Amino acid sequence: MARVIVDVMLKPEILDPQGQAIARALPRLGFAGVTEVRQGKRFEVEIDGPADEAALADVRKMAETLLANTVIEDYSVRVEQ
Amino acid sequence: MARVIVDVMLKPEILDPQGQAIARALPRLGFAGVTEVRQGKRFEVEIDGPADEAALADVRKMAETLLANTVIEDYSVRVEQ
Amino acid sequence: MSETSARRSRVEGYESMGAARVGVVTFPGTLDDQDAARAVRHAGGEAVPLWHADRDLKGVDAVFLPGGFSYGDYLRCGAISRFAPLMEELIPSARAGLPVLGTCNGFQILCEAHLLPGALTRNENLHYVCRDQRILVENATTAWTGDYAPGQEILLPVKHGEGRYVADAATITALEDGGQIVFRYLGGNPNGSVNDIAGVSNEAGNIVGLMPHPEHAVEDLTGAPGVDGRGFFSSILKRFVNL
Amino acid sequence: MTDSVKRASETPDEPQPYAELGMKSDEYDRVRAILGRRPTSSELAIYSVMWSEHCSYKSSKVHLRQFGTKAPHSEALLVGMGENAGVVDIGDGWAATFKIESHNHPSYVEPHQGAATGVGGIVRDIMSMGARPVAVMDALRFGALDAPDTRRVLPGVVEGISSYGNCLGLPNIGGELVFDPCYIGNPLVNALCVGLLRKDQIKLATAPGPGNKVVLFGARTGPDGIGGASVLASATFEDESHAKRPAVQVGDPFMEKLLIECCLELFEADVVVGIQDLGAAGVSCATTELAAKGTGGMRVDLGLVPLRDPSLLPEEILMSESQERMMAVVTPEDIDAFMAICTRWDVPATVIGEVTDTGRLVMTWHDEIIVDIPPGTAADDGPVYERPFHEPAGQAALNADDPVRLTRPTDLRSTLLDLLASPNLASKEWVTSQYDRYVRGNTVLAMPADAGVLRIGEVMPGAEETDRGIALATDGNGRYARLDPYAGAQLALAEAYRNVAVTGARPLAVTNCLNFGSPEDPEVMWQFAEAVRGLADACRVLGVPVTGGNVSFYNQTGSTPIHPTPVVGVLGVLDDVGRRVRHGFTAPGLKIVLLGDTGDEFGGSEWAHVAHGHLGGLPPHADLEAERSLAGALVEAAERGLIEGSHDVSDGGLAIALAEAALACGVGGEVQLPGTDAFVDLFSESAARAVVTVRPEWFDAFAELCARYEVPCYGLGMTGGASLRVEGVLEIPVDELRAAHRTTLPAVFDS
Ligand SMILES: Nc1ncnc2c1ncn2[C@@H]1O[C@H](COP(=O)(O)OP(=O)(O)O)[C@@H](O)[C@H]1O
Ligand SMILES: [Mg+2]
Repeated sequence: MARVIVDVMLKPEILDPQGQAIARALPRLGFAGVTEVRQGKRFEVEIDGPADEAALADVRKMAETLLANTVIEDYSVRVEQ
Repeated sequence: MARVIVDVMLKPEILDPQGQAIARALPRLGFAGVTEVRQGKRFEVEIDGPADEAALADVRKMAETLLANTVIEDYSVRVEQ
Repeated sequence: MSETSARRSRVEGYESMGAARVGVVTFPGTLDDQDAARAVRHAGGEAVPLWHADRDLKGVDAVFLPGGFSYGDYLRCGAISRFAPLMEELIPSARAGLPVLGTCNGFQILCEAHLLPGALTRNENLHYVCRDQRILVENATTAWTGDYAPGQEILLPVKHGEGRYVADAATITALEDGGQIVFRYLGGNPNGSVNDIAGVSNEAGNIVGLMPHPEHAVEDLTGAPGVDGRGFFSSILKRFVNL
Repeated sequence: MTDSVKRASETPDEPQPYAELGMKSDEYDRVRAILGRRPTSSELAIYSVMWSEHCSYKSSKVHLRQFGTKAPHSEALLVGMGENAGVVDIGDGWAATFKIESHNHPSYVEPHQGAATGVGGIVRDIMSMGARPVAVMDALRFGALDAPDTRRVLPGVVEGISSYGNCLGLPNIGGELVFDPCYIGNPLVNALCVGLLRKDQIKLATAPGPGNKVVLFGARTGPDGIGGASVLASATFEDESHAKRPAVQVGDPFMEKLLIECCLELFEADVVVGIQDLGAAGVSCATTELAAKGTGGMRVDLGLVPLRDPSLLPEEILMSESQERMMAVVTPEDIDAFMAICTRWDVPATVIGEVTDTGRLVMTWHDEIIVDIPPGTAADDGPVYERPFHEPAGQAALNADDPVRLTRPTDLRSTLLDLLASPNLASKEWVTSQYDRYVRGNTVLAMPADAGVLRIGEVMPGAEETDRGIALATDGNGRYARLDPYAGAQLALAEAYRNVAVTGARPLAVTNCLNFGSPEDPEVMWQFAEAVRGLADACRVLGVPVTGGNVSFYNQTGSTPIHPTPVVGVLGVLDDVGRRVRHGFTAPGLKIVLLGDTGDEFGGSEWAHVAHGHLGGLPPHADLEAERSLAGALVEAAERGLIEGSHDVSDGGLAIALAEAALACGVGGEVQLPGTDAFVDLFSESAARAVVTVRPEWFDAFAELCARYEVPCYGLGMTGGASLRVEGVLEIPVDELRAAHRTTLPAVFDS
């Protein structure tokens, strides 16, 4: 049993209206000093066995084909400490 | 300039229909051995100054009031390494 | 004769097209399949239901991927559907020239399946939008737009939360130069799409995707005002009659 | 240790947390008397939730009976009150089922999920009748438009309704959006669903036939909405881990969509004997109600319930409000076919028990009996209260404060524009554009028409051909009801009835959602009693029976209740949907006709509210005979094709009706007012009125028809031009009307 985290973020060149809406709202709510916000997705993938290289390769493939759309998104995979 | 990461996940007791739909699809796509998937949000918050205690306290408050809906979500705040 | 009885008699002039068979795909969560099938029948074609889990295109002449929320639109619109067994059949056939139309969720699926370039992302104002939208038909040479005049303006409903078309700059340039921007929004962009793009085609012009819904603009009684969506169905049916 | 029946018998004096579960001590004593022992904690869970106000209607029952006793005779009524939803015959072998339900409190706690699961719940009610859900509507009330609370709650509620309803593929064909400070902290989220079925396919919530299987299908059961159950768990088990259970339910519209398609295939295959949705009170409610209405007994192994969280205890399973679940009763011969259909739609299904003829509902948990009760005692024999009521202390003074004392305007042009831009009359497009009104391709009329209209001929492939259509409208005016709950409820019905009739549809049946403060407050109880009496009396006069509905009490902040808000839905039928009447001014060159008389009636009016913040006097007279005649005339005129466009006259009076009619297609008009006082003519809210447009050549025939129905009929002028002109009073370009109308909501919610 292990937990693998997949983070998916829009590529920097792709407009992120959700992040922008948050960034715009912040000053009104009294938060100063934030220059940018980007919103992405975080997946917690629980796997049966140990998070060995084979399992991670599997999750990476999952991220590449399903969890992220690589036309517009980047992803990263890591084992939760 | 520093980047603070806010991870927001549905509380464990709250239904996560998106995560479930992904988990159900995986075997069909040829991925075995995944017992659960949960989907949450990841925010990258760029701040002006250093990520000191004051700044982190600010981001924590932001998470509490805006980024997470604490009725159904938990959040965690950390500085990106 | 009331409009209701009128709807039963097929659109004049297309009686002879009964032979053309258009497959209409149903995924779990597809919503507009019945509407799409009705529009096909209304134009005089035969609508053939295709089920996502069957690896069988039933020998259809063309395929319509209708709108909806397949798999709840969870994860990303179209992300899970594109792996359906039916898609494993459809993808090579489409690449080989089978005419395929995707509207709304169908467009999203075609992009996810890389049958069309680019991707559809969350509307810029973050709200779902349902409204009657003026559309410019820029390319009237695709399999699905032959019955329109290039430059024709039509009215179709849009209804989506993730219809903002994006692609990298090189792709957009290639699409613009290659005449692959088939439809553009007029009178206000409903979702923030780059260059007001409402729909695109592949290079060969047999695969077309768009966010607006022609199947909801084929009858006077129901749906959007007018019947501007009929051209999609007459275009594809004529193609097969003329073969 | 499991609190089994055996253990309960051995420990009769063990204290139980019935009060924390909202049970009164005499109610608890009654449970002990029924069982002849103390209840187990699971039984206590069942009784506490089944005897709650929400499930048992203990405060409202004695009043609601009037909907039955006073009901007009109706040939159309196939299933009346008491089932999941009423069913009416709409002709050609078709039937319609519809119901409105509240999700007020959850929508305040978590607006998005609260409203979304409200839609999900009412859709399952409609499915459980054997119908295909075909449309939804939503009646919403919030605090003042600019209140911070409204800015928090409204966008979430709208997004919840939008995301859930759109994902199910149910067109949203109408509803209401009203702002009033009385709803701060108590928004009202009432959702309506309508379904269609063939007359011979009605399904009921019943479990007959010993040996038949009880199947739970749909989503797995999780700890949703069981804040209360944790009291039980921790009281009995002193287990800390169960102390924190969410009161919020999260919806999965995709699962619900699969459930809809799955159920329709199950009905088509005819493999369902009885069916019930799981709403409030989940498994407790479904098992007790099915068993009570069937052969009388059921055996259930709770350990077989598929769980999302394996740590759930039986008490929690019984009280869980997890969404997207249904329960069916299936014969042993059909069970394989049933399961195969569920598999095809990816809907998990599990046999959890069996129908018996023992007259007992028996549940086991790991081989121990934890429930053994006569199911009817939980489902039907709950407490009934005759709560005391009396007229509110300030009522007479409120009614005496007549709006005649208010200063009336001289500049009627700016009065019109101010009203048109005021929150309650401004365009609701910011909200309605987030709803899919076209999906399924059968929407004939939707926003901003007075009623939603659907064609029914194409609903189920292969079903009988029909040209018919249905029309639906909901209405309610809390200010009218505050001034006079009896008349207010009648006016709500009258307006919904009129809204259906202006589309050309014949009104057939009524559903209602009664939103009130605390029934323990005798003044609120008086409002409730009066409203129910008024509604029942009005239904009798108008000849439309109440087929179902819902009561929502405790809508109050501290001791201040909301305005009494009965929301009434009316369903009508069009014999030929192609004959429906369009909304507003559809073309130039048509005669503009006002139907009905106008009096000096400003009590509770939009004008008094917007211009003076005033609420006092009496609401407009509810002249039900006049409503009936008006509807009769409208329906016949539509059938004969005599009218081109229509719009009812209500909030804001004739001025607003004309302005909205002009905005519909951007066609202006020129009118001359019939009366002597332009202000009264334009802004009075007298009921039983409508504006229609008629081709000049058909006007005489139309006037003759109106005379026959004794409906007053005034030719006001002609449609056409780019402005609305009231001779000698005002002229406003349609573009200026549009600008005033459209900007109010975006100004608040897009900033
Ligand atoms: N205001 C009302 N008018 C008429 N019938 C009502 C009203 N409120 C509730 N009912 C009826 O009482 C029964 C129980 O209501 P409810 O608990 O809302 O149903 P369900 O269990 O399906 O959610 C239903 O048949 C409903 O139609
Ligand atoms: Mg029910």
